Amino acid sequence: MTPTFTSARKVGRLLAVVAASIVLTACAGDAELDTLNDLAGPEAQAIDRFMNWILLVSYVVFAIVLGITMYAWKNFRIKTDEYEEGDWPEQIHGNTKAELAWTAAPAIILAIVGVFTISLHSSLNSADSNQINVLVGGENVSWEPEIVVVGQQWWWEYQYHFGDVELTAQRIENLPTPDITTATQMVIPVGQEIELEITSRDVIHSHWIPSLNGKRDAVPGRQSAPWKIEADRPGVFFGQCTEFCGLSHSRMRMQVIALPMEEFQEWVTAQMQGVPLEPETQAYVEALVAGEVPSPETAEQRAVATFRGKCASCHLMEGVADDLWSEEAVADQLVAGAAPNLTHFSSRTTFAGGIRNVWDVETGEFNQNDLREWLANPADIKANFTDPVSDDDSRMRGMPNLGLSTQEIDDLVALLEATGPKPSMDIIEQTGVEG
Amino acid sequence: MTATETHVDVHDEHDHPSDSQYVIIALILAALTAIEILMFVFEEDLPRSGVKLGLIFLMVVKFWIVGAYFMHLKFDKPILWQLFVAGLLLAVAVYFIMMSAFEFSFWNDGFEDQGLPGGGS
Amino acid sequence: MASATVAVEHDEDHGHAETNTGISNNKLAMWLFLSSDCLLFGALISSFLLYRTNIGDNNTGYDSPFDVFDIPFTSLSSFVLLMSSLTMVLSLSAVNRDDERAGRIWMMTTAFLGMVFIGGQVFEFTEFYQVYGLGYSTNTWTSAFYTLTGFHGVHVSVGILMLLGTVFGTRKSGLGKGKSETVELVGLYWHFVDIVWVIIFTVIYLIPIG
Amino acid sequence: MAIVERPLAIGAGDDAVPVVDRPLGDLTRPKISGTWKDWLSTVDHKKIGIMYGVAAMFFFVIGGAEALLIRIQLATPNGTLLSPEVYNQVFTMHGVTMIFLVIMPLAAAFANYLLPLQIGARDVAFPRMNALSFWVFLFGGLFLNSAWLLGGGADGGWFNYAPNSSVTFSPSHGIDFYALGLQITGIASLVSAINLITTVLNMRPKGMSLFRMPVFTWMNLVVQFLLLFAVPVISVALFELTFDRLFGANFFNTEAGADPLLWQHLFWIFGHPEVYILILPSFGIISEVIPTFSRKPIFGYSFMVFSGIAIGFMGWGVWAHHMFVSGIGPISVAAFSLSTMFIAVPTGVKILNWLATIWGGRLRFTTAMLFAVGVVSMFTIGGLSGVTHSIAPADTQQTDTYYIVAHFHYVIFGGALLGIFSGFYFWWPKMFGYMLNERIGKWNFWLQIVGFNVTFGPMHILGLQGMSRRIDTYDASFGFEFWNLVASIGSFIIAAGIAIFFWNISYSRKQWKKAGMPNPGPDPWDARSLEWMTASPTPEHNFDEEIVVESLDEFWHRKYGYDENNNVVRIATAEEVAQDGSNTNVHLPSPSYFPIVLALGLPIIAYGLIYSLWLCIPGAALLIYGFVGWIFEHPDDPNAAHDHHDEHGDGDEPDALDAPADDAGADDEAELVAAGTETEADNG
Ligand code: HEA
Ligand code: HEA
Ligand code: CUA
Ligand SMILES: [Cu+2]
Repeated sequence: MTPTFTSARKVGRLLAVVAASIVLTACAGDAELDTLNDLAGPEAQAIDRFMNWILLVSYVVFAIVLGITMYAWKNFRIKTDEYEEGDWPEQIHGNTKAELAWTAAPAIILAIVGVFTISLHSSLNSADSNQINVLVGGENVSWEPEIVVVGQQWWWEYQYHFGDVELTAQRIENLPTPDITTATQMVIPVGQEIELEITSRDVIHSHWIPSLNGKRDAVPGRQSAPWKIEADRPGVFFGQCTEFCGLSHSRMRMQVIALPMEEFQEWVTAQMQGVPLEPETQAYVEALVAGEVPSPETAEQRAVATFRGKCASCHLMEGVADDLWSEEAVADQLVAGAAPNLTHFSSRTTFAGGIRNVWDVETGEFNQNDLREWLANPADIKANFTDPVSDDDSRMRGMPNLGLSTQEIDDLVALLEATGPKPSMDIIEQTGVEG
Repeated sequence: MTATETHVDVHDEHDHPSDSQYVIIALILAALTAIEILMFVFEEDLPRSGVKLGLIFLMVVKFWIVGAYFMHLKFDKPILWQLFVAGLLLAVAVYFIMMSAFEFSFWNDGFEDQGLPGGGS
Repeated sequence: MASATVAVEHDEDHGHAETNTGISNNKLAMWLFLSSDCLLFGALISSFLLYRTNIGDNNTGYDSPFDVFDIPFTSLSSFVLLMSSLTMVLSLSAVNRDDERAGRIWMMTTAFLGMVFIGGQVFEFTEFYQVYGLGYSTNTWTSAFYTLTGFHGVHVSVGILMLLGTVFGTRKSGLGKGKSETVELVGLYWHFVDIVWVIIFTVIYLIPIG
Repeated sequence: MAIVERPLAIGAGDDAVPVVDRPLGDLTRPKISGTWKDWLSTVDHKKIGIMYGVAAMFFFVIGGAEALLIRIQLATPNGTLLSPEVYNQVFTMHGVTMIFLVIMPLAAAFANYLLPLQIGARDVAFPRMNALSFWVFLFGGLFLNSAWLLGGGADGGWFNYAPNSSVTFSPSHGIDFYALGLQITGIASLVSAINLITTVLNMRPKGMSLFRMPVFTWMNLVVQFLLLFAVPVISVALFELTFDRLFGANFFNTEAGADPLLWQHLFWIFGHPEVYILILPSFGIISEVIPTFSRKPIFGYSFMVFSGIAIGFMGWGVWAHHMFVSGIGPISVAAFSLSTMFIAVPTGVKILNWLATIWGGRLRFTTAMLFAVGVVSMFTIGGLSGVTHSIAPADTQQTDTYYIVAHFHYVIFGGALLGIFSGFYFWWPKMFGYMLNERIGKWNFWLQIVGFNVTFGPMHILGLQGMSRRIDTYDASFGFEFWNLVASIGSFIIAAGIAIFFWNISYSRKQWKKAGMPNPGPDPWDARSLEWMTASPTPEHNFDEEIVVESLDEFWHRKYGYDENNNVVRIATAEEVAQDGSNTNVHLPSPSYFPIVLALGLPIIAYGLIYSLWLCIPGAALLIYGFVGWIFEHPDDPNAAHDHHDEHGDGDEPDALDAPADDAGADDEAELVAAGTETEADNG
């Protein structure tokens, strides 16, 4: 056996190992953001199928380049340290035919690739006009599924406008009040193509649910061509903000929950309702709104008082502090001008930009610990920027430490748990995050 | 032909316009400017695109006159002309594409009504 | 294999070694710089065009830049700048003739016309600020406008300094034929600044919006 | 400073000549002192090239240390070494440092050192401006990094998208340092581009037509044109950013209705040509190395040249491929997707021509050759992943993931940096007069290439598994931990490889001293181009006499000819052909302090803009002082010029006012004129 043969075999073995490990990991199914496996969106699948062809072409081209190099290494290499006087190969200066050939070959390959690229590109950028019927507040509304996606530091808001609302090319501040506003989790019906109107309230973010479709930037002051997603099966699909957006960019995550149509309808119905407060709390709220100052008696009343005092200038919780909340009020507090709508907080399963569980994945209990930690000091869980922007601009970027007492935190945790409705255990398990 | 064989004298004075020719060129430039301003004044009475194209045309002509005569590009070594035009054309092309990208960024013209960037002009 | 030694001839008039292109290093460098500057002004002009219609933001009360432009005035200063190119070229022509006196006079005239132009720009800026309340940070339009015209103004000012520097710096050594290249280079720069204004004047002041 | 010593020019009789102090006084004409001080005032393109290299390697260690911090942080899920705040600064400064302060200046180092030599010139067209470029670059780089000591570096990512770069979202001064620092280094690049283009176009000796220039020279010429046109674009972007941040302009203020995509367009119009600015010098280097160690001429010389020009040209029409998901609209996306793909064609021509060059050659795998061949295959991987990005629909899945990080490290590390290392090993004897140890060199190579693949190979997988870039941690549930650990291990293998390189430098030098400093001779590799036709290390005046060029690969053709069977036969040895560097009758441009003084003004002004406008006054004063001094200082010291044979033949007493006395406008354009009479360096 010649030495060169062994070294060639070594190289071969090495390559085999590398190839094997690539294949192995490509099959690892536990990667929640994987763009190669378990894709649920027709768009993502189309991209993946195309990518497979492209990768194949790339492997072939690389194999040719490496092959020629290896062959030359094996056959044309001199073994001595120095050249021997007079040992010269034929001096070839070039060959026009060869040049033309290897100019034309890649050009032709790329032209073919280009044709398929454009066709895939236009199919990804064209929307079909499917209509579905949703029951909204007892009324049957025909809805061309369309969701407004708003990024801000460092969480996502999803707005549902049912009925015939013109959303395209509207700036976020010009949109009417949505029927449903939720945060961090987007719920969609299965098998429907959903148009996403993606924009931002502060810096550029990027919305990405890998197993459904590619990403699209959320650019403030701009809303471009809609981007669509579709899930071909029920399930939970993870996402991550992918445009660098400052301090907690890595902790700006989101999930899409795809539900069969009936469950989606149930979800819509539940979201259209207010917070299920106890009757005496409701009375208490009414009194407060009327301008009286009754003192809170129950825990829930105390929680309402705290919420109105400390949270309501940013967060909306319908039926609790609507009178205190206004877009202008939030804009005075926060650079982004929005904080998550908490009306149905506990109907969601993650919070803090999708990095903590609302419900314990194992026990199904309300995850009080994390919520307490968050309320005590949000920055412990997710890096924030709660100093005022500057001397003459006191707005903040993120949720500040409100200096809540233990009692206040307990009360608020209970109130938040009551917001409901609690999602199914199945969803809780599937959406569970580490953290 | 190798580059070193192209030794030609740096200047060839005779090709330059004379002073009186310079004055005439300047008068032409002044006249063109006057036409521009007239076009602006009577903008309302003329077709919009005609005004735009006309102004751009006059601009290019003025540019060319100053470049060719005052900056001697017409009489100098072609390489100077080539170098300058390289930068100029590159700038025009690149920024034209960039501005078009702003125009094309929306499906419909909804933004125009709102006076947003990219919708204008 | 001895390599040949070549005596390098010198062009006495210009004091330069011969170059491959037949163009002196300085002149070539100046042209390279000018072609690079095209990209600079291109970027500034495009930035302005992007915000061209945004003058109405921040409640200034104007819908269109043409509400604030004083076209007759700007036309006049454009004309002044255009004519300064003529005086510049006459100066070069005089220097080439070894007519030092005329060279200096024309050059000073050029500098003077440049200063008139700058004066006009200062007047326009003050007008915008004081009469119309358009400050640098008022809206995107003002930022883009002041930046673009400001950059041009800085170029003109540098040109004026170059002109004055040449006039006064050569008091001892004279401004004769031997300085013809210096004058030519200053002139190239000056004409370039002029043609940039040709573009700015048309694109910003004259071409109608919409 | 009254030391009377010989100026730079190497005179025949070495009597000390009294030097009259210049009327300007404080800064007398610097004299050769034989100490480190010479480096401050040198205008020698070779010394400047070496300084570029040293400075860049210094920044490389900084940028590399930042990379290692990133890798330690990401080695395991939920890393806690760096806080998110610090992490953001670290990766931003890593990217900025590596691109602007490492690869670009390393390329400038080679360009400065080699361009004049390869075309057979005495120096660059404007030696003092060359020194200015270097000092401006160095001070700009130090200024940029000084942010670490003054409240933290920039934290917006290297492309620093608006509006995240505004004061509202990044209130620390980091981004001010970024904007002003890059502005300063941009000035350096622009000045140097003008200088080098003029040099190549104007200063070739007889017979050296453009198509007899080595491919390295050609590639660098293309690069300088790219810089010439790309730098002003980012300058405008940075000006706008600076004005926004410091003076309340609204270019990127979305609350005032600005469009954040303006920044992206301007940045990438610069940014994409920039990536070819990074890679083409390296393509040039390996185009010199591969033929030498294959004993064949470069295959398809003219195709090599034209494909390089084509890459440079096409590079201007593809920038929006960085913005496929920014919402620039489907039409633009389609157009840019197609235009991007076709850059693979001229690049492929290059790859295949290198392969054709080694085909049938006599390959000698020296370290330089190993690195060069490494570039061919590693760059291909990066180029091919680039093509997968250019497919816009696919890029919506890939962009801003580690798949992109893998792409650009493969092209930059596997292409640009490996090529530069190839250049180090190849030209080291020419630059320093001793050879780097080959055995250690091979260790260097193998560690680097293995470490590189172990580090960045897995990033392809990570990216396709969905790992976003610029995240300071990730959860274990994402399945990223295995490959991240592998990548982190790999990065330390790279570090070991590079440490070995540094060790090789000092080890080889010691060996060489111990062995009584045998000179490697003018031509240790049996190479082909003119720089090998003079002594090693290159004498100060480069060539004793002008070389008249008759063909491409002139030096090789002087050594070898063909017999009747078309076999190569030696007709002369390198020593016979090469010049020995003994000509002492060469007049060289004299050193000057003004470039460094002028350059020093810039960072001071920049600090002033950030902290207190008052500080701008001393900064501007220094600038003006340097400027005026520059103008009044004749580029050639008259006292040096006249005590021996004067090659100018024009015996004119240089008058200080000879140079056009434009004023202290302190703008680049004025400097061009100021450099007025600096042309005499070329009459070798
Ligand atoms: C040295 C630097 C360098 C070089 C040379 C390249 C070369 C190329 N790059 Fe790369 N690129 C970067 C540096 C570089 N890039 C950087 C730094 C970024 C990221 C910036 C950031 O976001 O931070 C980036 C990002 C980047 C993107 C954006 C990705 C994204 O953010 O979404 C794209 C998209 O199209 C792209 C494409 C290409 C292409 C098509 C080439 C081509 O030039 C490659 C051509 C070469 C080959 C194809 C191989 C050889 C060819 C053959 C053997 C012929 C046969 C081939 C075929 C038939 C296909 N690059
Ligand atoms: C010229 C370009 C260049 C080079 C050479 C490198 C080199 C390296 N880069 Fe690069 N990198 C970029 C350009 C470059 N990078 C850019 C532009 C970005 C994007 C930034 C952004 O997103 O804004 C980036 C981002 C980037 C990331 C992604 C960060 C993120 O998105 O969160 C990572 C992660 O692993 C990384 C790793 C590395 C490593 C391990 C090396 C190694 O190859 C480094 C090896 C070098 C050394 C290790 C130094 C020398 C070693 C010694 C002298 C030994 C002794 C010294 C010590 C041990 C201190 N880089
Ligand atoms: Cu939001 Cu990244
Ligand atoms: Cu690019």
